[in-house]
Formats: sequence, structure tokens, C-alpha cells
Amino acid sequence: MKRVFEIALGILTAIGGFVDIGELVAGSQVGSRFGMNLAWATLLSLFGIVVFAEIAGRVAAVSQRPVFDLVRERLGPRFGLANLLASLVITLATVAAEIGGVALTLELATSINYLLWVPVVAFLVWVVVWKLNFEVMENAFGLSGLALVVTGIAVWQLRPDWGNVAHQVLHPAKPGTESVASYFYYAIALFGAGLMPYEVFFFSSGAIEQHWAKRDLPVLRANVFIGFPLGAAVTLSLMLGASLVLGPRQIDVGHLYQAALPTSVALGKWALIVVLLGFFACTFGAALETTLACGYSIAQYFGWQWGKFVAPKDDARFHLSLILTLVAAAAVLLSRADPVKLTEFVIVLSAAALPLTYFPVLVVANDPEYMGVKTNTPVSNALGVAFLVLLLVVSVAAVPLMIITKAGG
Amino acid sequence: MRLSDLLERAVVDQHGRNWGQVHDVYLVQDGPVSATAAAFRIHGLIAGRGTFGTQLGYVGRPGYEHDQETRGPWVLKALVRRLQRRAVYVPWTDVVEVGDHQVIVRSPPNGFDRANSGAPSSP
Amino acid sequence: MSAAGRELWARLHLLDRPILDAEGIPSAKVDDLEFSLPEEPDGLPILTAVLCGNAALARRFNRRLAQRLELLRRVFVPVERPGPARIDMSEVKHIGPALHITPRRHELEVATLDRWLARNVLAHLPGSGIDARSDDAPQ
Amino acid sequence: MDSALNSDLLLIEAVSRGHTTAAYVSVASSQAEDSASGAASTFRSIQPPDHRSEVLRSDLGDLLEQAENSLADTRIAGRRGDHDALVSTRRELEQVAKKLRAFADQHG
Repeated sequence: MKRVFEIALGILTAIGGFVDIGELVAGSQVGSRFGMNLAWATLLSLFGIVVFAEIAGRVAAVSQRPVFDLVRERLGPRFGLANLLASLVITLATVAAEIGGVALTLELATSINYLLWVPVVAFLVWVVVWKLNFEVMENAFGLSGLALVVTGIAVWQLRPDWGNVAHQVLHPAKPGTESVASYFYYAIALFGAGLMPYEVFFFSSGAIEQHWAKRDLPVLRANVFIGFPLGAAVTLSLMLGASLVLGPRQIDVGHLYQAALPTSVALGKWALIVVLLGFFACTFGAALETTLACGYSIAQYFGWQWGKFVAPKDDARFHLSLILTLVAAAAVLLSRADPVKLTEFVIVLSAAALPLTYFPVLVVANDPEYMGVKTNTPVSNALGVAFLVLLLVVSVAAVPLMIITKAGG
Repeated sequence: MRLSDLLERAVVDQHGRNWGQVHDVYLVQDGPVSATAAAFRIHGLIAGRGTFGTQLGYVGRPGYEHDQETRGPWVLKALVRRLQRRAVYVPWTDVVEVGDHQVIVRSPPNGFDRANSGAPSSP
Repeated sequence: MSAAGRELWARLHLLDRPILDAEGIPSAKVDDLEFSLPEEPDGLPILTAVLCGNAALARRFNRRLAQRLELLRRVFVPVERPGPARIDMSEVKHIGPALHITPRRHELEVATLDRWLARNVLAHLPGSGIDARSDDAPQ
Repeated sequence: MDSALNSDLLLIEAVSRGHTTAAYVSVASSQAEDSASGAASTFRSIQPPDHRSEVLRSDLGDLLEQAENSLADTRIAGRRGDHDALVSTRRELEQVAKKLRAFADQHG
């Protein structure tokens, strides 16, 4: 019984780990503008994160080496530093977006302006990482996974024409009112939302900290192959809800409250409260993860101690980098950067930066010095290379599309 | 001397011929034995054009057998191997001087051996 | 270190690898290697130490920057001549995918900045668990 | 502008069925107004190229002002938590939305 409970908790945590501010914003926006015609992009990002997380998790479990450690070792200090800076800028902006998401959710719950919540939330995140009450994070994710199931119930209640939904998913077409450029721009946004770089380096770092070994690989695979797909299902529910409720009324999603509107319309006040709780929990959990991911990437580059259980006295530099991360993120938000706009930028840039971290991991997964007999099989290499090519295409296309469409237009 | 004094330095011989940059340095644990273990000594270096990909581990080297190489993906492996196919092995006994901007070597009449062609001649 | 006669490629197998202390905790990176030049004319250079820390790393980017950092280091560490932090090869226990060393991380020269930050910055925050007046760091 | 009006109309629909909380309505209606006034001020900053478009521009300007006023009424009612007043702004919003749509249809 305890075992079943643990697995269930693990799955809920993985759902919450997949869904963050990126999915809340991009899923709803896309649903409203494109119906389910871009569901393939979320499915593609699901495929991507499964391939990437499986490789990174296996490398971490077998070699005990986290991603940024490998980035520097394999790409050298110069390219590694450029890579670190690019990832840091993006992850830092993600921290700001997630903290903004928490603050906006608190605003919706209390009607106190989100700017007043920003310092409070940043402080709370710091307290959690400082005092290492790490269960808070896992519980936040578990809670958000559970609460966000309500979006699925809402969709069910809205009674969509399932035949039409299936048609849009399987035979996607660009809606006549949208340009080709914005269609693909949003495809990249959804793809990036599902595959933010921090997710993978957090995942693999976690595997090392919890001393995963070869024997834990089945558990790793269960997490990846069950939790992430359910997270994608939540994203698709948000998208479908938006396409049923917001799309027909030509409502463009520019605010977080609109992401909760379909659930509220379909199921009522309590569902609204539950879905806001879900928003809070998944953005708060992601704020913790992204903050730590910033610290991890710096520490792994320079060879410092890092981890959820590292106390301030164990590594001052690591803790100082966490503090600076939170201060910078709060400063970005307090300079009145719109968290929703920030999210839109971050997810597209995340997609553009993916090859930087993916490439070294793919190479090390083939190195017998680290992996022994667990090197990539030809099948996982074929998938891995196909995915690398896809990432390169996305990476090259992302910024030009952002310029052409004026970030979505 | 530091490793960074060697890596990516230009390698030039007595005739002024440029052999490329230093890719990597070959260490063998055959030095004087101290309290704990024998010391590593520099036996030679690899020089060639374009150090891209040296740290990826795709290219076979003396003392670094075929089964230790990074296996794939083969596209990348083929690319790096092609880029580094002309790299040569320079025994340390042929190194004349490690200067600020270049490493001066004395090349044998037939030039240096290709780096990926079998074992180095022991000093 | 164990078996003699091992062969390694300095860049491929040593450089940029993590250094783990006596307890297996990440302590630094192999930022550079130090060799002593042989006395006899035909001798080979001997690997004497692993260099680590910001000053050592900076040298791989820019020599002038590295010199400044080496000088700056003397503000924190009382060494006779400027240079990066080093770990003597006699303290290296095992070379694998990571370098295992015998000292503990807090005893390393490279941890000086960390100790300084702990005592002068973080110790002032509530709940840090750091005693600002502890003597385990140099004055 | 359309999006903000429709968003408020949907919100009012949810309010009238008791599907929302007071804080949510208050924040949602003020954010809808914000995005509308953002859109309106962008429009006002564009200089019309000729006389004909100047006439068009002033017509649309009037409509936008009406829309902004209606959205403000909704926001005020939402902030006060006044259910009846909020629901009664629906007609106002619907009318403006209809006029805007008609304008768009007429002038492409």
C-alpha cells in the first residue's frame, strides 16, 4: 500500500514538474487562437523531454555527473562559459516569470497587487532554499499535480465534439485568420514551454543527489514515461478548455486569469479555487527549481558543492549565487516587466538554447569511460540524433520567427 | 610550466613549418616514485589544425584504445575524425622550446607520424 | 594513486574534471596542470600539481586577467609569491572520471574565498549556521 | 479591444452563475480594462495618413472611448463586489462590442 502511495505521489510530482508558467500561458494562448491545431507541438515536446530526460537521467545515474559538469568538460571552458551565460540568462528570466506567476495567482486570490507580492514570494523561495525544507517543493508539485487534474474535468464538463478535437489533433491545419509565421512561432513556444533547459538539469542533478544508481533506472523510466505524459495531458486540457471557451469569443490570452476562466465557467467557484491553488503550487515549485537550477549550473561549471541539501556553511558561494538569482529576478519583476510577456519570451528562447545543453549530454551518453556497458544503443542514438537535428532547426528558426511575427503578433 | 602554456599554442619546426596547434598532451606514469606513487611525465603531444572536438573523445590516440573512444553518434564521430585526420604526434624529445607564443620543435626528415597511426615510439 | 604505468591524455582525461575531496564532495575543478621542467637536458617534464580556482581558470581565457586575480588572491591568502591555488600530486588519491584527493575541502587553499564569503557575508544572515568568529579560516 | 470586452462578458456570465470569487472578479475586470486601454493608446498614437482615414480614426476613437468607459464601469462594479451593478454592465458591453464589430465589418 505504501509503495502504491509512493508511486502515485511520484507521478503527481512529475505532472507538477512538467507544468509551469510556460504551459499555463502558452497552452491557453494557443488553445484560444489555434484550437487544437498545435497540439502536435506539445506532443513533440513531450517526445523531446522523454528522450532528453531519459539520456540525461541515465548519464547521471551511471556516471554521477550532472549536465553542466559535462558541458564544461566536453566543450572546454570558453564555449562552456558562453553556454553557461546563455543558460543563466534564460533560467534567470524563467525564475522571474515563475515568481511573477506565483504573485499573479496570489493577486487573483487576494486582489492585492502582484507587485506587492513579488518581494514576499522571492523571500519565501529564499527561506525554502536557505533552510533546506526541501519537502516543501516536492509537496508543492504533488499538490499542483492533483489540483490541475481539475482542468481535465472541466474540459470533460464542457462536452467538446471529440470527433472534431481528434481531427484537429491528427490533421492539424493552420486557421485561416493566422499567418504561417505565427503558426510556427507558437509551435516553437509550446515546444520550448515543454522543454525548458532547467527541467533537464534539475532532473539529472536530482538523480545524482538522491544517489540513483543503475538499479534505479526502471524507476527513472517510470517517472519519465508516466509523469511527463500526464503533465502534457494537463497542458492539452488547458489548451482544449481555452479553445472551447475563449477561442469562439475571440479572447486573446494576455493575463493569467484567462487561463483559469474556462475551468471557472465549466465547473464553478470551487473549481476556480482549486485551479488557482494548482497554479500557485506549480509556479511556486518551479520557482524553487529554477532558482536552484541557476545555482547548480554555476556551481557545476566552477566545481563547487551544489544540491538541495547543501547548507549555507557547506558552500557559501553556492548559497550566495541563489540569493543573487532571487534578487535579480525580483528586480526584473519590480521594474514592471509583465510576467506573461516575459514567459512568452522565455519559452521561445529556451527552445533556441536547447542544443547547447543537449549536445554534450548526448556525446557523454556514448562514452564508455563514463557509461560502461550502458552507452546509448543504436536506437537511442538514432532518436537522439533525430532530436538533435530537430533542436537545431527549432533553434535556428526561433529568433527570426520572433522578429517576423513581432513575438506572436 | 603549465598545461595552458602548451594547449592551443602553434607548433613550429626548425624550418619554420607550422604543424598546427597543440591539441593534447600525452602523460605516462613512469616518473620518479615518491611516497605515494610514480609521477606522470609528458611523453609527447598532438599537433594539428582545428582543436575542435578534442575533448569529445572521438579520436583514437596512442595509449587510448579503440574500445575507449566515445562510440557515437557516428555522424559527429566521423566529422571530428575527419577534421583531425592530419594531426601528428610529436615526441617530447623533439620539443626544443616552449615559448610565449609558440612551441618550437625539431622535425625528423620525414616529418612526424600521424597521431592515429599506432603506438608512439617510446623515448 | 594506484598502479604505475598508466597512460593519460592531459586534456581529455584530466582537464576540466571535478575534484572530489576525502568525503567525495565536489571541491574544485582541474583548471590547469603544473609541470616541473627536468634538470637533465633530455629529461621529460613531471606533473607536479593540479591548479584550481578562479586565477587558474582565468589564465585559460586571458593572461593579464589571470595575473590580476593571482595578485588579488594574496589579499586573502598569505603566500610568498603570487600564483593560483594548487593541489600537490601527492595528495591525489585516484584519477577516474573525477579526481579524488586526500584532503578535506575546507582545508584546501582554493576554499579560501568560500570561507571568507561565509564568514563575512552569509554569517550575518539569520539561520546560516555559520559562526563569524570561528578560527578555521585565515585572518 | 474585442478581446477585453468579450473577456469581461464571459466573466460576467460566470459571475451571474456564481462561478467566481470576489477577488478574482475584481482583478480580472481591472486587467481587462488595462489591456483595452493599452490597445486604445497604441491606436491613438498612430497618425492617420490622409483625410479619409482621419475621419475613420475619429469615429473609431469615439467607439474605443465608449468601450473603455464600459470596461471601467465593469471594473468599478467588480471592485466593489456589487453583483447586480456588474451584471447590469453586460448590456453596455454587448452594445459596444456589437458596434465595434459592425465598424470592423464595414471598414474591413
